[in-house]
Amino acid sequence: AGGEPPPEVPDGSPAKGRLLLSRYGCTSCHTVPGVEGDALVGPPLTSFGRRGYIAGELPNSGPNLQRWIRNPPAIEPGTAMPNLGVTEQDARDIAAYLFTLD
Amino acid sequence: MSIADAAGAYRAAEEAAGERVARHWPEGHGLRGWITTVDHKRIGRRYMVTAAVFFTLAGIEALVMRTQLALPEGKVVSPGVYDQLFSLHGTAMIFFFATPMLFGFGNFLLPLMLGTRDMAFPRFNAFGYWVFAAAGLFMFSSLLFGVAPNAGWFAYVPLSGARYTPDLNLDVYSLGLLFLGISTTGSGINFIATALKLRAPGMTLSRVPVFVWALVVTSFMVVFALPPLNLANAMLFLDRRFGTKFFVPTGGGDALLWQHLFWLFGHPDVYIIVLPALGIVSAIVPTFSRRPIAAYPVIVLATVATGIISFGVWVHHMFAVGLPQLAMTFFSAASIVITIPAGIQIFSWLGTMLLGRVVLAVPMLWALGFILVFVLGGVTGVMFAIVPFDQQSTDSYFVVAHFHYVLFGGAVFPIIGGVFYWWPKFTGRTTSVRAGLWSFWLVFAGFNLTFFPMHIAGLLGMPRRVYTFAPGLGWDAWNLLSTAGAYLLALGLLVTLSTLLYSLRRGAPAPPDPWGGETLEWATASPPPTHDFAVIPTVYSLHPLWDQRTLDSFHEESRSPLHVQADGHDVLRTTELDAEPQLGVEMPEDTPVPFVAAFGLLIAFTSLLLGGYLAAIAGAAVFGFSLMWWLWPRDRPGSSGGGERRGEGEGGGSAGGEREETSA
Amino acid sequence: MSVTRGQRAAASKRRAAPHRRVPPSGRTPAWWGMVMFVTTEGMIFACVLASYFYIRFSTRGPWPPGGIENPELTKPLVMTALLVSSSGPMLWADWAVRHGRTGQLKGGLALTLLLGATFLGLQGSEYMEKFKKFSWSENVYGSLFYGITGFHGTHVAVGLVMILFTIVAALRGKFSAKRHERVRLVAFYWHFVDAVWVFILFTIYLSPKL
Amino acid sequence: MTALAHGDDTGSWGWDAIAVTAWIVVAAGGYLAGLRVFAGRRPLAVPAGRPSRNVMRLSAAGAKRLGRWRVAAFAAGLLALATALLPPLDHLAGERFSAHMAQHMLLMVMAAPLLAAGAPGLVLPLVLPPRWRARLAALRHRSRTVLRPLYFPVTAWAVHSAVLWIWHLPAAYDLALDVEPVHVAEHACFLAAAWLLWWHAVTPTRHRLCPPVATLYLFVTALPAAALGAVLTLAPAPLYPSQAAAAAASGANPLADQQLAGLVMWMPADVVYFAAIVVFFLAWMGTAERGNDAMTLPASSSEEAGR
Amino acid sequence: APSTLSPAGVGARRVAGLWWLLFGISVVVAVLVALLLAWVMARRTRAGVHARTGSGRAFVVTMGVVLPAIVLAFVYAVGLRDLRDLAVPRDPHALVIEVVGHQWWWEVRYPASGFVTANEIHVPTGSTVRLRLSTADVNHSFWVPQLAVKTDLIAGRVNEMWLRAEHDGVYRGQCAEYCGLQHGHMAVHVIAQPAAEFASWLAGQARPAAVPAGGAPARGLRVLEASSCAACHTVRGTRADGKVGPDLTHVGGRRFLAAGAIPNTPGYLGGWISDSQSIKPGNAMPPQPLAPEDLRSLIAYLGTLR
Repeated sequence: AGGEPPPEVPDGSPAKGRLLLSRYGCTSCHTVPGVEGDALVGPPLTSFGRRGYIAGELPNSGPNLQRWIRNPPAIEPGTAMPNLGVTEQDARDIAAYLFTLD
Repeated sequence: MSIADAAGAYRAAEEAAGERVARHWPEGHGLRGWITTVDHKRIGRRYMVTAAVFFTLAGIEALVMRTQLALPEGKVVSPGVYDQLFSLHGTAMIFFFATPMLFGFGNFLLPLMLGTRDMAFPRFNAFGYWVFAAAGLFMFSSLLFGVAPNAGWFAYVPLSGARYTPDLNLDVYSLGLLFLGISTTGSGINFIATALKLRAPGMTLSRVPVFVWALVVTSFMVVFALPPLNLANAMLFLDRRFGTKFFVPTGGGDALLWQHLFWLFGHPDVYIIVLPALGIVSAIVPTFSRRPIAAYPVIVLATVATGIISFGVWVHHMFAVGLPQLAMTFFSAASIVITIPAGIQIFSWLGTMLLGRVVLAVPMLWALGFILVFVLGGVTGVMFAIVPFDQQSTDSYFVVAHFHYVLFGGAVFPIIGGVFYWWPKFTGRTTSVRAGLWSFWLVFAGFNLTFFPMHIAGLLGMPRRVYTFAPGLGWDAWNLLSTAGAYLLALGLLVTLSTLLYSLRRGAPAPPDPWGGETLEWATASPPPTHDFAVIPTVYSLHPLWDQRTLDSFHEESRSPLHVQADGHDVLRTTELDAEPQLGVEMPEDTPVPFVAAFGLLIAFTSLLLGGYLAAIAGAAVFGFSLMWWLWPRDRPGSSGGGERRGEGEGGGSAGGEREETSA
Repeated sequence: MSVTRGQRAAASKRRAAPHRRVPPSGRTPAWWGMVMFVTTEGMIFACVLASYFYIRFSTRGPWPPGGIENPELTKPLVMTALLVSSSGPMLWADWAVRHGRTGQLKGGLALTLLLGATFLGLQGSEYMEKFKKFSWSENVYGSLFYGITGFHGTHVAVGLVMILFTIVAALRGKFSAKRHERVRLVAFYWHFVDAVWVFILFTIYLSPKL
Repeated sequence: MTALAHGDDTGSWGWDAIAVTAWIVVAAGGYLAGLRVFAGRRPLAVPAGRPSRNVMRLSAAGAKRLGRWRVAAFAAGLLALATALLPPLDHLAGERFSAHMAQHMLLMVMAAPLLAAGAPGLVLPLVLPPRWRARLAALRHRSRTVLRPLYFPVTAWAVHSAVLWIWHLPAAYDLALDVEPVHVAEHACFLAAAWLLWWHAVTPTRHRLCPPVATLYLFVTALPAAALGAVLTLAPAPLYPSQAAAAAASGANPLADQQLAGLVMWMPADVVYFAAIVVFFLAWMGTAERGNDAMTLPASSSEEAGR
Repeated sequence: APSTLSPAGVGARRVAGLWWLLFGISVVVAVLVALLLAWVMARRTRAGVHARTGSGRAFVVTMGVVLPAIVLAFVYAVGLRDLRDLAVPRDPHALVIEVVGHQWWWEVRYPASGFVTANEIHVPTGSTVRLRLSTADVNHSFWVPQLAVKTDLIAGRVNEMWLRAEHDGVYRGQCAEYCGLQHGHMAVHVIAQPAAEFASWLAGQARPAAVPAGGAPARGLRVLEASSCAACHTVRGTRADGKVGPDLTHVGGRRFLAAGAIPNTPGYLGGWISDSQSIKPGNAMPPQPLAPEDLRSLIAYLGTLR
């Protein structure tokens, strides 16, 4: 995955986001292209940059994605995705990486 | 008439007696000839080709394994498949490649080196091949059904018991090895009988080529070492299938008993593999050093001693299982002692070369590469013999590095060198020197690049038999190097293979003796005719073809019926120790019975595997009845009377020189 | 069993005149084949008996374990007498065929066959008794008992088939004073099976009492 | 026959030790006397007219004829016998399993081969008066059919293995420890079986096995012996109650003592067998290089053939 | 890296020294042979060279028997000394830890303190610890390369070994005997701590699990007791008393989950509970279909178990 941030998240670092995906354990539920793991608990995050909605709830934009990553139950109370305590900067980097997937 | 060289000897003998003898040694053609042949040369070549196929398959398995291990957290194969891959790779390389390949060399070369016309039991020889092929089919086809052995090549209980591996995987393992054991034991017995009874007159035991000594010692080791393995596998099968408790601790059995029985076989087995390979080196080095091997009695003694000591070191594979320290000191000492025969052989070759005039032909390059690589593998073996170091490094990649250095370096290098050396004899063609050089250097580089980093990975704490590893433990780079090396090695082997195949199609025809060798096989055509020797020479020394008396005997003995044996499909029998000629023995003709018997066994083992015990009994019955058909005493034409087979020296004696019946 | 120095000395004397031909003597390849085959079989028996002792000496508590009582001796001793004595007629048959007496050859073989078959029958009846007390999946002692005696019984059965084969061939007049190698090899195998039984008797039946 | 017994607990030289010494002295004397006769079979070139009565010189001549190393071997064998059966080791053997096994090993792989190499069967009968010797020969001739199995190496191997294993079963072993005559019988069995075994390998008569066969023979002998050693070494608990009690009483760890004993059974025997194999083999192979003189090395110009 | 060449324990240090000795000897032998080979290739292949017919026996016996025998006798003696020094010490006061291997995780018991944990072994730095090794199923092997040589866990037997860490630190080890599908994911971590820290750790582990006050963790505790977790896992102080899987009483305080397969973060924990089979295929814990809300509260609860 590339070095420069995608337009949706101009100040995030995709390279760092890729590492963070495995550090927070996202890959234990999601299959993420470019990161090890093939779990299917949550939806696969393939081609995420071209998705319309996040979790069927929010329009897929940079800020929305960061909100979702930082606290999913706040957006969709019944979701199985837990609040993983992702910091603001980390959420930005993760979102940046996810938007490079298309 | 004085004969100048081996080619002259061959020509003189053919002129004198070729036609008379060839009449009785017809060659079978077509499919029928292919199935019924008992010619040791065809069977030997067949062994080698089949073993090479298994080598390729097992090597491709290794490539898949290396690809999986190239990067951390690899996802090329699932853990279940990886386990089957490394288990089948080890099992196949040890049992279905190394031993049969070297037995193929033995089959082809033993009668030629001894100056006779066939193995002692030609039909048994064919049977051994068919059993080997069937067992290989049995074992490898399991991979297609996903039930290949998956508990490693030594299949420790309880993991290999029915409780932890309920599927057929280990039934395939135990039955496949029992099946193969029939072939290996049979070949060993055949080599022993041949080497004891069918040597050319005058070839006393102290004039036997080192390669033959190696093969005979190996055969004795097979006879003594295979029983523990067969027993262990039979017990494992009974435990798994019929609920016996040999290895089940809760039933009073002992999980370590398996390890003792397996390694009581397993350690002698690694020398069963390496001794014939060292024998090949002992055949190549003198030829290209232009002098006899240095310290022949000592190297023969070293071979015998290796065989004997190897039965006393098995516990060095079990230094970490918690045995009494005293026992470990003993096995440590024995493992150290066994390096001395190895050192003797190394320095015997080095001495030969230092005193000789070395010709760096392609086979010699492989021998030189072998010496370096084998010493590197040997010294790590000596490290393991020191108990504390072994306890630290056992079951790590350091062990994997050791045994690939001694197995690939110690067995495959000589095998490839031997193929290049005897290729003219096997096929009647010569190989390209430049391609041979490419092949050697590619394999040499690829080999070291593959297996040297494994030492380091092992020292860095990487255990073996892991299907993947976590990043960041310092193992990534070494594994990547190994994988790159494995591909380079595969490329080198591909070049080797294509060199040989090209030679088979386009190579120049080979003379009888392209290298100026010292042993009798070079005094035959390339490839030898069905009867090998038209005149059986008399041997006066260790290096018959460098000895004027033996060269002359090819011509002189052509008047002696004893040495020509032209009255039938006969070979000459001599005494065990001093090779005094005794009498002619009639050899069996081509027959399909070995094929049928092996097929019956295949049915029996497959049915046992699948639980069809009635069909298994039926298969065993096919085997039994074909054996009876085989062994039924037949009156051969000419054996009822008038079969006097003695030299011109004596008239009628009371102890008549009748022909002998052969039993196998 | 082996070549002694006497023959060697004679041979070295003969070597002085390289072209003198000697009458045939010594062993045949088939003899060596049978010897090596018997060696490897003997090695299997050695390993299985060693496994028995290994298990026995590493078992804590009584042996046989699990409340199985010591094997009683009367029937095994009768079986031993039968099997060991069956080597006698076999020797007789071997001697007879070497002297061209094929009638006695058949008699000796038939007697051996009878004794061996009786042995197997007794072993079967012993199994029937034992099986009421313990099976091979009971514990490791059961596995060893049935495993070892069964393995030997299989060898006896194979030996009987070989003898039967030889009898049929003898009835067809295949053997004579000059052609009898198969008889000698079968006899060799049979003596081996007998000798192994003595070791098994000692291991399975006697050693628990020692 | 208490000659082969262990010493009692008094620690002094008891009657048994004296008896052992006496037997050894008698054997040595008989052997020397036999050597004298052995030398006398062929008239020696003595200085003219001076019949010598020098016993030692005649014995030395006999030794030369028999082979000096054989005489030395017999002497060493008697020494090994003495070491095994006389107090320092004999006392320790009562307490330590390992010492007891050392005693057995001395008997079986030191004393037996050395004594057998001394060929006393050839030498000792010469001491007897000629009439007795003739009677002995006649007896041996008459019993030859009965004794023939003794000349099969297989017999020696089977007897040796059986003796070794039977005496090491717990009941038999403890019985030997408790009852002195049984113990003597045990040692006699060991010595006799091993003697018969080695006789095949080292006898000067025509029955000696040729070296390749002897190699195989010693190898198959080593297997059951090593297996017994392995079983003892690897057993997880003491096997012999009274031996363990004695060891514990003397302050040793019974299990460690048993492991050491197993090793003592295992290793020295294997070393001796292996050394014997090497010696036989080299002596036999020494003749191998005689053929090298008549060799024409391949011409140096065959370099082209090589490349 | 868990390297045998950066030892941090007494046993491993001895063996590392032994390795350098063996390595030196091996280099000498290999270089000697390589030099002889080079000599042959350089000097014995020229045009003017003639083969000589001597037997060469003296050379072979000297180089192949005499010199190696001397070197090997020396090496053997050194090895014996190290072997004797590495024997299990008979120190009655040493801390005894029982390690039970399972497919594919380590059960760790502190008999003196009477608690059970998993996959992480805490030891006091500088003092000798005896490990009593046994297995619940197949053979495994306990190997922490930086601390001590490995010892196998053999079915039906109990083996002993000892280790003494010289410095504080976390030392990774791994099962070194092939034990089935997930043999590659059977790591163990030994954590060497100063004695005081170790004592407080012991005390903390001996306590039962804390009861959460309310909120998501309290609900998580109810989920744990009501669902199948309780059938396999023990959490001391709750109704969960299963014996199939690792003890979870203080799982929140561990560094890794599932024998080193994944880090112990809420994300990984959630993924592990939902579908451990995609993380460690073939392990004995089945996927747990839980309601989303239950899963989240369970993660929260397990996170509080420190």
